[in-house]
Amino acid sequence: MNAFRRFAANRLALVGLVVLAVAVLFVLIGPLLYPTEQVRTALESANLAPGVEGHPLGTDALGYDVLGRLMIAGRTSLLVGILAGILATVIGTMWGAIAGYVGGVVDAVMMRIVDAGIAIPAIFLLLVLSSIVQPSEWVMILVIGLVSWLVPARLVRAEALSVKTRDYVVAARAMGGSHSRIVVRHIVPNTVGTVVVNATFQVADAILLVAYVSFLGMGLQPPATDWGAMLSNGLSLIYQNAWWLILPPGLAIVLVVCALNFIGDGLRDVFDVKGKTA
Amino acid sequence: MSRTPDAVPATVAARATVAGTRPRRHPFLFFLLRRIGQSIIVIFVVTVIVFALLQMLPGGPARGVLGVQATVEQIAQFNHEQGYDRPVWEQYLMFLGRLVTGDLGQSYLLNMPVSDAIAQRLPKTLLLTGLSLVIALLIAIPVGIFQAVRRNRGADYTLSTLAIIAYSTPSFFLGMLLIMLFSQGLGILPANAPQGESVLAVLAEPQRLALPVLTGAIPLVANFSRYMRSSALDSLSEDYIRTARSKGTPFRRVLSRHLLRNSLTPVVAMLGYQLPVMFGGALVIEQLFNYPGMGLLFWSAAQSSDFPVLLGCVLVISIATVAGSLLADIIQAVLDPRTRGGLS
Amino acid sequence: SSDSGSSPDETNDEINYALPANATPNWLVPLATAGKMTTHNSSLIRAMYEPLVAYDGSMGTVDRVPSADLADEITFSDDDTTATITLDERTWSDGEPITSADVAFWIDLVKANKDVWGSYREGSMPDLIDSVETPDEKTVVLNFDDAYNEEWMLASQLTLIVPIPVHAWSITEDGGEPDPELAKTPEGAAQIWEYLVSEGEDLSSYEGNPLFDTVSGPLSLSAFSDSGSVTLVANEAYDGDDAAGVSTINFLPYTSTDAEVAAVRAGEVDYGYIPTSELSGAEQYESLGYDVVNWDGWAITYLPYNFHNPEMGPVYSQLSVRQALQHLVDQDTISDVVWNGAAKPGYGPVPQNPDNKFLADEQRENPYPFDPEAAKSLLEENGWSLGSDGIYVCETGAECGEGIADGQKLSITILSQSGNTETDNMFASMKSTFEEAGVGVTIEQAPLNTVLGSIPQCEPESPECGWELPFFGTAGSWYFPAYPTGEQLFSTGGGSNFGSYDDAEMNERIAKTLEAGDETAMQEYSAYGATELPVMWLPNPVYQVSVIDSGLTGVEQDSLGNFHPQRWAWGE
Amino acid sequence: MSDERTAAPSTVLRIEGLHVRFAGRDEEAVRGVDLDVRAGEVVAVVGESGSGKSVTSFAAMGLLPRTATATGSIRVADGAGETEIVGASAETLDDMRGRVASMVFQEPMTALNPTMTLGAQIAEAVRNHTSATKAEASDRAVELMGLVGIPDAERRAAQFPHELSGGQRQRIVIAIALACDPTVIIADEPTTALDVTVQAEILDLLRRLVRERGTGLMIITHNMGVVADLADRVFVMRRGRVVESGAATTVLTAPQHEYTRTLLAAIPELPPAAFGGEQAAAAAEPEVPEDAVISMRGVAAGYRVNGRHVPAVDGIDLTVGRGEFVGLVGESGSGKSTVSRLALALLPTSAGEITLLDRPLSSLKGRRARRLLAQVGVVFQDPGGSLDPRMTVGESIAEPLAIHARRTSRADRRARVAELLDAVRLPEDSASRYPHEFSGGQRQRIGLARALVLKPRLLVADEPTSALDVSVQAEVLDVLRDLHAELGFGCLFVSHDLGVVNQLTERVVVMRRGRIIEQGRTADVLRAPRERYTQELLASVPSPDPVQQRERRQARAGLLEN
Ligand SMILES: Nc1ncnc2c1ncn2[C@@H]1O[C@H](COP(=O)(O)OP(=O)(O)OP(=O)(O)O)[C@@H](O)[C@H]1O
Ligand SMILES: Nc1ncnc2c1ncn2[C@@H]1O[C@H](COP(=O)(O)OP(=O)(O)OP(=O)(O)O)[C@@H](O)[C@H]1O
Ligand SMILES: [Mg+2]
Ligand SMILES: [Mg+2]
Repeated sequence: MNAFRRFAANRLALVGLVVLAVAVLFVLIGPLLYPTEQVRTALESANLAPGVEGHPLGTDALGYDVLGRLMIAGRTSLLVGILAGILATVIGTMWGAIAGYVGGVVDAVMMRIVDAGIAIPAIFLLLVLSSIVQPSEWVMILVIGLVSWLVPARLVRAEALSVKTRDYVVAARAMGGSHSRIVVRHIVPNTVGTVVVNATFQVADAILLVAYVSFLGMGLQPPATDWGAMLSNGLSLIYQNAWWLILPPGLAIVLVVCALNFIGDGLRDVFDVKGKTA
Repeated sequence: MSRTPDAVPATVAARATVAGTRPRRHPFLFFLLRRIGQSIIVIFVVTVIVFALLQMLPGGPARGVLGVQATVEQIAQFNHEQGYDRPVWEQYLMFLGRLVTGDLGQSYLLNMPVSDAIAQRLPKTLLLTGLSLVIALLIAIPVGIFQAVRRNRGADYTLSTLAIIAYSTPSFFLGMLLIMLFSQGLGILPANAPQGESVLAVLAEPQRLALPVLTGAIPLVANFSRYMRSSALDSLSEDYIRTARSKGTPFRRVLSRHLLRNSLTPVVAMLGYQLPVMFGGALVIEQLFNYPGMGLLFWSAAQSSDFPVLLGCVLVISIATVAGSLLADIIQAVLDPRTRGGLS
Repeated sequence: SSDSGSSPDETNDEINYALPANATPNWLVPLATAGKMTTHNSSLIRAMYEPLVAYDGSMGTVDRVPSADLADEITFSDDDTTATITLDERTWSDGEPITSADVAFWIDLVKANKDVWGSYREGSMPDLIDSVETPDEKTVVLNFDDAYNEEWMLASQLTLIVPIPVHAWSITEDGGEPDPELAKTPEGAAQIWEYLVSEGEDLSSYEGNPLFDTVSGPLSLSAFSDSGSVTLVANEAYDGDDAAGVSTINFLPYTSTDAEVAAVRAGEVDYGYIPTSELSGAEQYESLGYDVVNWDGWAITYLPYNFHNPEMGPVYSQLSVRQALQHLVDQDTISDVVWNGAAKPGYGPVPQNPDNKFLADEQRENPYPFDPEAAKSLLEENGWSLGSDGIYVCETGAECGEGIADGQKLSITILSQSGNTETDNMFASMKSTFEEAGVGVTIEQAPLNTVLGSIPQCEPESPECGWELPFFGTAGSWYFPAYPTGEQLFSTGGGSNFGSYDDAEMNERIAKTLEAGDETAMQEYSAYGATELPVMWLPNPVYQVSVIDSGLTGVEQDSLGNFHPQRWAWGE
Repeated sequence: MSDERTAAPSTVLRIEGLHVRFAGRDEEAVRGVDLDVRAGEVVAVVGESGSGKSVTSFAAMGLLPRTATATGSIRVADGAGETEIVGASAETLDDMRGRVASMVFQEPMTALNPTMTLGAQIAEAVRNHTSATKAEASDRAVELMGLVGIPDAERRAAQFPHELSGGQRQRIVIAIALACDPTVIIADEPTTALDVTVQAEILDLLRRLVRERGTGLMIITHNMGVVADLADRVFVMRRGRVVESGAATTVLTAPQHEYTRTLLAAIPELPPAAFGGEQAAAAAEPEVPEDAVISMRGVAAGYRVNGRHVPAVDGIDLTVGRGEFVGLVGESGSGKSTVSRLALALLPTSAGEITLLDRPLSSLKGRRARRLLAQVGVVFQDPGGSLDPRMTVGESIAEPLAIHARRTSRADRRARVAELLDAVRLPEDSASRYPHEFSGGQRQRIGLARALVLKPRLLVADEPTSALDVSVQAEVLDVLRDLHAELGFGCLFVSHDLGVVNQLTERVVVMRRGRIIEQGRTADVLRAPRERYTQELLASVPSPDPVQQRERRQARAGLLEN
């Protein structure tokens, strides 16, 4: 409870939580309240302006209702973002904890790999990776997870390095505790603050990456879509002032990513963790 | 719990002399060599990763380069000429061999050496990111310090919120908004970046440069100001700030003489790691504003499986990144006299 | 446009043409190696070096344009085994006459280096030329190894010949002494070729390269930058009938379509293009002083079936299945709505725009109009039944056709080229209609070159044979030379017969189109392709949607995809 | 609040009715402190941790954080008049700080700006309040550095803080405080972070400066020895209030307040010292106890620093017999902790042999070595740091069981934990709580419980009480002594506090620079040290008895002269 109070003391974090909850409801419950055809195309009612024929936000080039599409797309963006963020966090945590705890040559090798990975801009990796595999939702999760575990790995390693010199770890070793026990029982739990806080940012970043991947043309197979894909489709209509194809998905991304960042900041207060690497 | 007579980490090395050995003569030189060694290893790993990834690309470039109408014989010939029919490791060694002589191969699409293509584009990307970076720093550093000093007050919250919003906006969306606002709505700034071939020609059209640079700078301002704020907050709580104030130094001077330099150090380190992010951002911005830099080069190479260009771009950017973080480390060391102890 | 700021006199003598995004000129030597034969390269080359025989589609039909070539009269012997060509009275820009030796020089070079010549196809140019005679300076006699269809020979083969200046180009190093005899030996020809190609590869030395000082065409090279910006100026010494309409033409490279559009909007381009999606807002461009014109391509667009796909190959081999699928493609709606009219339905192997004599009525009239019900009954008549998941399935494979597995589902996989909204939307809507009718569709996307790279002709057992229906036709799948035959596409073993289509009747009909004397062969081929469906026919997108300054004349667009900058001029 | 406002004219700092409240806190941190400092006088403020000493001193400098609100009055003498600090403007405060009142902080390692030269930092203080030019200011800085006893001041002025030792840095901080000849200096625990020998030097310096210049000094400390050594008057604080004040000799010898009495009682006593070299006992052969739980023979070890081996200890011969309490003392960095790490097999030896529980350590690897550790317990210095904050106290205490006796049933485990909690005098319900809910002393007792859960034969305790207040320390030592009596383990007790060692151990080992320079029965060594180093060490420890302390100071002076 105390933890929640500390979290709630950060007003923005609370706002973030509410926004995220609303977004989740919007994408999960929304389609039940406002059912629309999002599988079959309807070329006869394509490119309608907002308000026409009962489409509050108009339709797109294939005749899909934009409001309904926003909900469906949001499911993908959120699902992929959250799972990819978690995947990245899990891989990064394990990698970083092991590198930091074991140290020496193992650490050096593992961290050089991380350095190399970081040196290659993620978007470049994504471009190449997504032309190797066909981006389904699961592939996207995997691919985004695989390019974004590096930062958490770094953070957790730094944390592990400092945790491992704490007296309670030394004590555990002096008691004869095995290495695996120390990593699992002491190192990992004590990096949890860093990890949880970073995971929130990681999810936020993953949602952005999903958008970038779609923007760069590596979208999902139709009729599936995500906010980034909607947005980049809208881009081609930027000169025709089709704001209803651009602003809704764009604002949805910004809102959710903001909300996650606010929540992360709030959690940071709770866990008392420092810093954020973007 | 600071009431401890026990060792404070920073002094461990200093005390290492107790038992009779001297510290290294030139710790800075040692540090430098070590970092350079690491950087070389990292670049090597990068070449392996990139090469392996490209091997996994389906199809191979031949059909893409030669077009739909090419014959089977022409494709076989192409693959033979380019060495694609050799074992992978042999291709890698060949590639590495050429790399050390600075030869990045020939672009299939542009019909020119990759190094020339990059030499033509890189300066422009550097210009774009460099301008964004400088502007971002000029804004973010004072803003971050201001926020740290005014922490948890209205202005701080407002700026933090703005920063998070800016950070949360995908740069292509941001760019679109700017275009909608400045180009279409107000009609005061063109949506198309300068197409000039040289950096000078690009600079000659500052009004065209405005939107791309702005799009690049805004997220950086957001990011750096957040960093600067937290780093300045850390420094503000340091004892030496208190010492400085206790000798009667006016607060403004404390900020400029004591806080700035100390809180800049971690920001500089972070800059090194931001490079790949910035290059990634450049890719999107160049795409959006049609700025003919490395990002677009990479993009069109990716679209056309122009392997040598792909490899070349990734390598150059990775090397730039590695060099950047090396430089950041060195600057950091220079800023922080603790790390250059035995240099004199 | 003419209002781009500079004074009228200046503008009236200068035209800015927008090159396709990311496709900058990278070859100007009229001897192309593979991969260098993009249309903008060849258009520029044609403006500098007139071909022996010119065909183009800029007059509303695809036909010979004698004013744009160097040949005067072309006569075929009665048995169609020789052609005698007399040349126009013309001179190179350096004042030397253009002679039969220049023609022979080209043939010698290509013959000796045919393996690396980009346009080489076994059995055609230059294999079919047995010998060349040059009885006098202005006459060339070509002796063929067989009798060939005249039209094909003229429109598809002789058009490849580009006379080049033997008196200047028969050298093997910079500043070398020309030796007109050298090319007569294969070794000498190889040396010259090597030198000329290496010069061609050295883009940075184009500007000022003495090779380009000797041209036969209406334009000559003035500037060429690495980034692909090219300036051609009128050839002052030009003495042909196709002289340049303005003194300077700038070919501007763009790194992306958006960049080009922005330039168009800024009035920096006199002749450019816009994405098809902009067609719905065409008035905007018209108000800027442009005409918005579709540039039809002399092309067809299709999805090849991979008949060797281990699972689906046997399914696609069933004509009934192909017919059913073809019935499901709503070409009219797709053309109008998805492409905003920037694509035209296509029903067979012969290009339909402009209308032409090669087209059979069967193809013109679309044997398989959009009709889901017809598709369903076709499938049901042939052993397919609707499965519980709404997808047709063949419970007993043998009933549906040879080699089909029991329980085979009718689910197709399209590998589409990425990066184009209309293409994406086309397949999204096709997926929707197909699935509604009971055909499963998976759409995969990859960049064009990855698509092309992943569809090798293959045997069923080979691991790379997993592809099914690739799409590489965002700007048309296949562009034809003037005589639109399909030997590359649909004959067994054809170089671009990706899906290994193998049909004896088709082979025969194609062979007929190449043989001498048969005027109706093309129509028969057209009819057969339209009914037999060797591939799935799709709407053929325009080459591009052009925006042309309303003040420009001479801008009829060549459906062969070439542009003819010399004919552009500012109207009164 | 008596109205006797006849303050002596020489009062330089006067605090009256000071209250400080932090935003978001219910209780005031300081609730009504009255305190005054006269010119040339040393006033000591003592009291337990958190009693408000630092807050009071910050308030006096106007350095309270923004979240704090102060009420009451703090006035400092400025020339003829007085300046009110509470509620003063930023300009007034800037003008006052450093010129009229300056401050010396506890942590010399962090009190200096790491990126600025020492000279510049001192010069800044000069230039803040005088019109001195840059050159004049740096001359003055060099002069000040000489004054506080930095040798080779000219060269040092161009150096950075990290190039100096802790004691030297503290001298620089003092130099900064002195730069403008303030009327009052406030020193917040100025010697706590330093070794006893260095501490003695700094105290000498402060005493000399105050006496010579007539500056008022308010010194905050928790060390009664320092008070006895330096102070004229003492203020004892507890929970934000002054509970007793008066002349140092009176308060120390005849404390009035209950709290002051417990404070004094808790201080471990040193034996009446005999410092003279002549009186040293004859060099006795170190007795080797039979039945050793651990013995080291000629052991050397070191650390890898930047990939290079740096020796830390050498030629260690040391034995702990069964049930024996052995103290290990020495200055900071002398290798005490290294020896304890060796005993715990946390560090490989580079020479010599360690026999742990009759088994040579070098012959054991991996799991077998770890199993041996079941019979060794360990307690570390930092009571917060040695407990995993994410484990309940019960889990922490049961951890050795989880490692070595995995088959123990849950109920057994719980019972054993309860047993131990009882033994260390903690309530049984502590098991389900987390370490942060306990005070330092309690945490240290939890650590002790964990160390003893498997009934070890050897306990290694590395400065287990040095982070604690004296009264709390007394409590923990009490528990330790009781448990030792009950369980009979051998104990290697590392400490820098000779008083504690004197109280607790039977034998003592003195280390210096990685070597053992003296060992023997505690009584012998401390009463009649043979080695000069041991003598100095003893003489540097301030005694809370003002009379005794005077003797020590003289003895030390004598030793330094020789
Ligand atoms: N910045 C702050 N914010 C909130 N509370 C504070 C702050 N600084 C000190 N306190 C509280 O004020 C009280 C007095 O603290 P202070 O630092 O003066 O104690 P102290 O006597 O100096 O203790 P120590 O001997 O540990 O230094 C404590 O309860 C502490 O928690
Ligand atoms: N982890 C380490 N890495 C490198 N050197 C170390 C390390 N730990 C200690 N040292 C060095 O070994 C020597 C002995 O250190 P040790 O910690 O044993 O001293 P100590 O007597 O316990 O000091 P203190 O009283 O300050 O705790 C010192 O010179 C110290 O700098
Ligand atoms: Mg304090
Ligand atoms: Mg120690």
